[in-house]
Amino acid sequence: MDISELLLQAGNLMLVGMVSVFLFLGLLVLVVQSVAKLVPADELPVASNKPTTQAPAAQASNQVNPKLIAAISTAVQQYRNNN
Amino acid sequence: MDISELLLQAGNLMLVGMVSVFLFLGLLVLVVQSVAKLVPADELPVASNKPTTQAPAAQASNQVNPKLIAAISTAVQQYRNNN
Amino acid sequence: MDISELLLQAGNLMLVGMVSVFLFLGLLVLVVQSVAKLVPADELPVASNKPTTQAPAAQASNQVNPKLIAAISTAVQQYRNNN
Amino acid sequence: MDGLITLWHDTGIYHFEWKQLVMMAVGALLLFLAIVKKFEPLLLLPIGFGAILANIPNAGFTDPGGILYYIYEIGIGSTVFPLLIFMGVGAMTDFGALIANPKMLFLGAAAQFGIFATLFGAIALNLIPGFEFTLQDASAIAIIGGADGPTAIFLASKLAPDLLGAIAVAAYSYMALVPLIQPPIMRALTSEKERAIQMEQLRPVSKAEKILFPLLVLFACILFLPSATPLVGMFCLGNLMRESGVVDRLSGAAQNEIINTVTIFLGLAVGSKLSAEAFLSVETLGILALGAVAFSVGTGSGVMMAKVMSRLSGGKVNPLLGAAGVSAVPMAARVVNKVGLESNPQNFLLMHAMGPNVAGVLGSAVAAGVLLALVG
Amino acid sequence: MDGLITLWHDTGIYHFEWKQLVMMAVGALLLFLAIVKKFEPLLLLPIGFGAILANIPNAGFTDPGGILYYIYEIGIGSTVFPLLIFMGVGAMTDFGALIANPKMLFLGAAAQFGIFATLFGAIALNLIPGFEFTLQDASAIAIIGGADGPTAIFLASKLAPDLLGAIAVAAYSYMALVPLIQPPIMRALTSEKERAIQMEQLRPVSKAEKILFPLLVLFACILFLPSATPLVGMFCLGNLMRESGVVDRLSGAAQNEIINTVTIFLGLAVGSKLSAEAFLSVETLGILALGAVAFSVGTGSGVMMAKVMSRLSGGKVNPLLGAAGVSAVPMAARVVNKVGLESNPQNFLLMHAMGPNVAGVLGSAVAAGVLLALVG
Amino acid sequence: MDGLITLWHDTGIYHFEWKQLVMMAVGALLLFLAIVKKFEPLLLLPIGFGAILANIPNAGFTDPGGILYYIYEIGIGSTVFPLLIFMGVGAMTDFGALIANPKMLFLGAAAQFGIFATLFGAIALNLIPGFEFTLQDASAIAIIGGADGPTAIFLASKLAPDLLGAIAVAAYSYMALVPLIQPPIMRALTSEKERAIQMEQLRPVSKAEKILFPLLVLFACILFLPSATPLVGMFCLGNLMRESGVVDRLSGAAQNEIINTVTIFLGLAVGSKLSAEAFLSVETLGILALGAVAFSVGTGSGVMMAKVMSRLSGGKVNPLLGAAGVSAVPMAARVVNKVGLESNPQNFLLMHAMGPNVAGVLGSAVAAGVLLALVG
Ligand code: NA
Ligand code: NA
Ligand code: NA
Repeated sequence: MDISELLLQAGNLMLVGMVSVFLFLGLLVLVVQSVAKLVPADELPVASNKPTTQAPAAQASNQVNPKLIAAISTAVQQYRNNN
Repeated sequence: MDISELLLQAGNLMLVGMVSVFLFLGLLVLVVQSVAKLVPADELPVASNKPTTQAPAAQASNQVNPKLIAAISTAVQQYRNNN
Repeated sequence: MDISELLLQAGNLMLVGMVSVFLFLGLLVLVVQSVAKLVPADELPVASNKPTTQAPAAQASNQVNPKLIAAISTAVQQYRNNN
Repeated sequence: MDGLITLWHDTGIYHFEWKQLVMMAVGALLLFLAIVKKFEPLLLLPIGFGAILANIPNAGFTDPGGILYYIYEIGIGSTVFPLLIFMGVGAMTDFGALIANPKMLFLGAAAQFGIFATLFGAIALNLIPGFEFTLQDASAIAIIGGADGPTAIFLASKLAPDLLGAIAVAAYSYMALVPLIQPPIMRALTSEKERAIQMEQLRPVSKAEKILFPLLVLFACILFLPSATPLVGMFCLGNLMRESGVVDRLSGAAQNEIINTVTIFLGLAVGSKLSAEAFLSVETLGILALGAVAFSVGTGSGVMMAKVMSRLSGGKVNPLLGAAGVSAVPMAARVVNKVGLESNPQNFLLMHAMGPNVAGVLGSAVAAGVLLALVG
Repeated sequence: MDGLITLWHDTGIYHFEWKQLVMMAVGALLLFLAIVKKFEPLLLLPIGFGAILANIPNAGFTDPGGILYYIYEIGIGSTVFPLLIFMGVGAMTDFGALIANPKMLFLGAAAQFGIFATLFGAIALNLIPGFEFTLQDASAIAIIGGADGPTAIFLASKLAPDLLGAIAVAAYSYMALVPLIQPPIMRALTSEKERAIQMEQLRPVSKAEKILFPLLVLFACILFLPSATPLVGMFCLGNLMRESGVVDRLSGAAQNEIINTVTIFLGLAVGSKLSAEAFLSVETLGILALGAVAFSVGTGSGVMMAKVMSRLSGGKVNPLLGAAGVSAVPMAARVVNKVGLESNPQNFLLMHAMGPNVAGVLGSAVAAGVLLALVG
Repeated sequence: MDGLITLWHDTGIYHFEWKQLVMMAVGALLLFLAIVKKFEPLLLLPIGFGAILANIPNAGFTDPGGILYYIYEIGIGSTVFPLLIFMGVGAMTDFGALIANPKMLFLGAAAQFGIFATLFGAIALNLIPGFEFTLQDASAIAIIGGADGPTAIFLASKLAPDLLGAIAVAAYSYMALVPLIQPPIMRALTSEKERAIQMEQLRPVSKAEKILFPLLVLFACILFLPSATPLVGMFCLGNLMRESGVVDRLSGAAQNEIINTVTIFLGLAVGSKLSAEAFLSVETLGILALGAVAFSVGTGSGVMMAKVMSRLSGGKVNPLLGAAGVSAVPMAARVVNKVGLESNPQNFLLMHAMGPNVAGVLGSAVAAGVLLALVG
């Protein structure tokens, strides 16, 4: 296959690929928006702006007595040794 | 193989199967009873009426300061993140 | 292969093996000594006389309130049940 | 834009056949039962998801080279996965209540009548045109009455791999339905007075007894029923690791990382057997019907045996305990406790029901061994 | 002392060829980047170590019977390892930010232009003598622009196994370099005022929406792009286990023991493909160059799309968010947050950038599916 | 009731041969040693259990299709399991004490004389009728003197798979017996005054030294002894993951889930090689006798080397440290500490003994590499 033929195919792939990706993710936009309308909200909604569950842990750790943490690490260590 | 032959075999299996299961588990009854007689009891016996080890944990949790639990979950979380 | 031939080979293996092991580990002695000279020490050096990380945990456990340990085991248990 | 046409010819929409859609709906139904109804979610969620993946046209999950193909062949074709699950269940099981009151083993034996009656029923179904169950098929179906998932998957993979998907789904679904299936049968077969019987407190069990128990079970199995030793052996290994107290690292691994990991893959592999050809047949309806029979008969025969033992002991055994003999650990024991409390608010049967409950696990492993030896 | 001579003839020193030494140096460089520079150490440490082991003369790590041979064939030859990683990533991903603001999916789509532009570029490189990339090779190289390791390894193992080592190394290296590659492009394409745009707070997302999301993504994929279902399906399985809340044991296993164990072996297996014959070629230089292009073009196209969306929305979208569309989770989102804070110290974009960030993961899985369907 | 007769013909009782009973008794003995005597329970419990399962007549555990067959072929036939254990041991090993006092490596070297003397002894046993050890057999037996389980299993699986069961059992049993075997030899070869020698405190070791150590060991091994790189490489990978501090997830997986899971399967697989044909032979008696010789000679040669170093250093080295050179980590180091305390209650040798102890692990891996290169 000569190079111009390949380039043509690559260009075609680029076009088809980007169209497919946009169509697919665009479809998902519609789907998610529809679901948001159809599904009732939680009574105690899950806050959407927590990316990870680690955040509260990290926060809490600032308030905790270091001696307590030491005691806990000991316990965790013991726990781990038993497992 | 015609159906009446199969039914006969199934009936036979039922009989043999139930006899075997009763003989085998009945044998285990005798074995366990003998062991109970032969083996000395523990000095501090393991209480047999604890189905799971979670029970005492669940009990204990009622006595525990919630702030402490929060601190501990933090520690466990940190511990887990490091593992 | 007759036995005296085998014994000769075994003797040869013994010699070659011990020479190799000593040369190899001896080389490592030189390498480690050189590294010690070339690499700067840590500002807060890691104490080399701790064989395992369990030691400090074991020590610390003597200073810890048993009630606290109970509370922690509870928390760890809960944590584990959730995982 | 030939590419878009190629993509279109590749889409699911272009290739779907209605049977695959139905199977995906079955998968979605299993997800619904798992997530919303909380029916045995640890198994039904991966099974349902696996069923959906396996029925995607043109995706090749179950063709050689596909991930579900590998998982099935390596894990279930070899019977390794159900045996590892059994090892983990052994490591999680406390036989204390059974050792304290070993006669409860008879309840675990009686409840296996559900298995053998269903075997007979499956063969009898052949009288209806459209059903052609062999003895192997009937045995694999009957084991649903053992109310024990890994045992059912192990036996089905050996005797009737084509029915494995339907059998596993039926087994786990009915285990989840135990709180609905059992109470009416229990109430019908017992009197109010019987249900109110309180049991004596269980004696303490020594560590040595707990360590010896798995070894003696294995030994009896070696002597009298070698065909059950794969199941019973792995179960006893797990239990010995637990009770010996010297290999907590290994016991922990069996109860956690190994069983969790294997559960995901086992579920996906079972789901991969929910193909339209195998599942959308009249036989599946038969399997579902027979599974319900199996649970009901097992419950009933367990309760009847417990009534006999209650008479013989002069009223010291609560007949409800017989229902726990089907296993379905710990669901059946909880059901016994709940029904018992209805008749007598002081009647805490949970600990007593753990005895027949774990006896039922041994009972169905023994029944599986008998079936393997005679029709395998 | 013939033995010592035999040993000498067996030593690495006696057998070394310079190419193997160079490849070991490459392995050592990867270890340096992983340990000292902290470039994606979870992958680059085992990859670097695997590269060293694979190039030891006379040790046979990658010959049949060697441990790296088994790990590669079982884990990557079967595509099982990247799919398990994807399941774990799914179990660790929170789609909340994306569900709250689904238009961010367009940013995840736009950033995939990096992939397709690079595909064209790879074919164009054939104009230079020495390069002979097929469409398969070019597609596997282009997926580096997806900024997603397991997707790149999955596609490369299917389309161009010989290039897998170089492609995986390039993908992880550039992912680690995101904080260096992206900011200049982001600053060049946006004005100070645009970068200072603050976003509205995201709405709360219900549990039901989070559970339905992976199922709907899978369903769309089944209907329109079955070739992407291995990747998307395993990802959605992981996410469903996470969000369903009923199988925390399994979700924990996917996020911890399974992904950690597989990561070690995946890294070693990728490293085992860094053999001198495959890596020391002009093609590797081309791959590294194209990878840099891919990341840059992807960042740029994401930002341009975000500028369009910013205009259309009347300035409610900060164009920096587009850069997060390349995925490289969570690095790219952090970069967006950092660059945003430079222009406006009150401007916390991290949560908003998680939307396009996870959209980018879906986007590159979709792109991989398209490439598999059209050139696979 | 033909069925009952079929079942009877299927029972263990009907099929037992006395040799299988003897092997089950051996398995039970190993369980006893593991559980009651706490001899290396992590290995001896699964080995003993595996030995029992493997010798059940008619159960087929070790036939193709049986679970022990798969576990052995996949895990030990491929040498993958011992190498993964070695990776985990590497991740659990702290080389700090050895880096602080590298001359201790000579003790780890000297103790390997136990291996090579035993090799000679095994060949000499051929003078007795009934023994016909090849050089391969003798090498695999001799490695018992390395006092390192995974090294012994690795070498035996390569050189003498038929002897693997006996060799592994001997290796782990004697490691558990170290507190009985070593002290008399240590006391016989040292004077009270020597045993009372106190050592200087060890210098602090920097993080960089600890990270470089596994890399330099691997590098030396690549240059001079490629045949040892599978063992040494996986060990150094584990240690590098530990010390680098950037991949704690992976290091944790290697030290926990991977090593625990593999230990269960490795033990079962070793046990599956305890078949009557292979184990009930005069050769097994020879292996057990040679193993005791190996440990004793290794201990003695380590102590003698330490006496030489003590003289050369002007009495700064306690000769007891030489006994730790056989490895058997950390048992041998504890024995040194205990014997040292008997002569001088202020003499804490534990930390100092960790140096030769971990040096012994390297030493026996090196010896294994030499044997593989020369007789493999
Ligand atoms: Na049962
Ligand atoms: Na992407
Ligand atoms: Na050693």
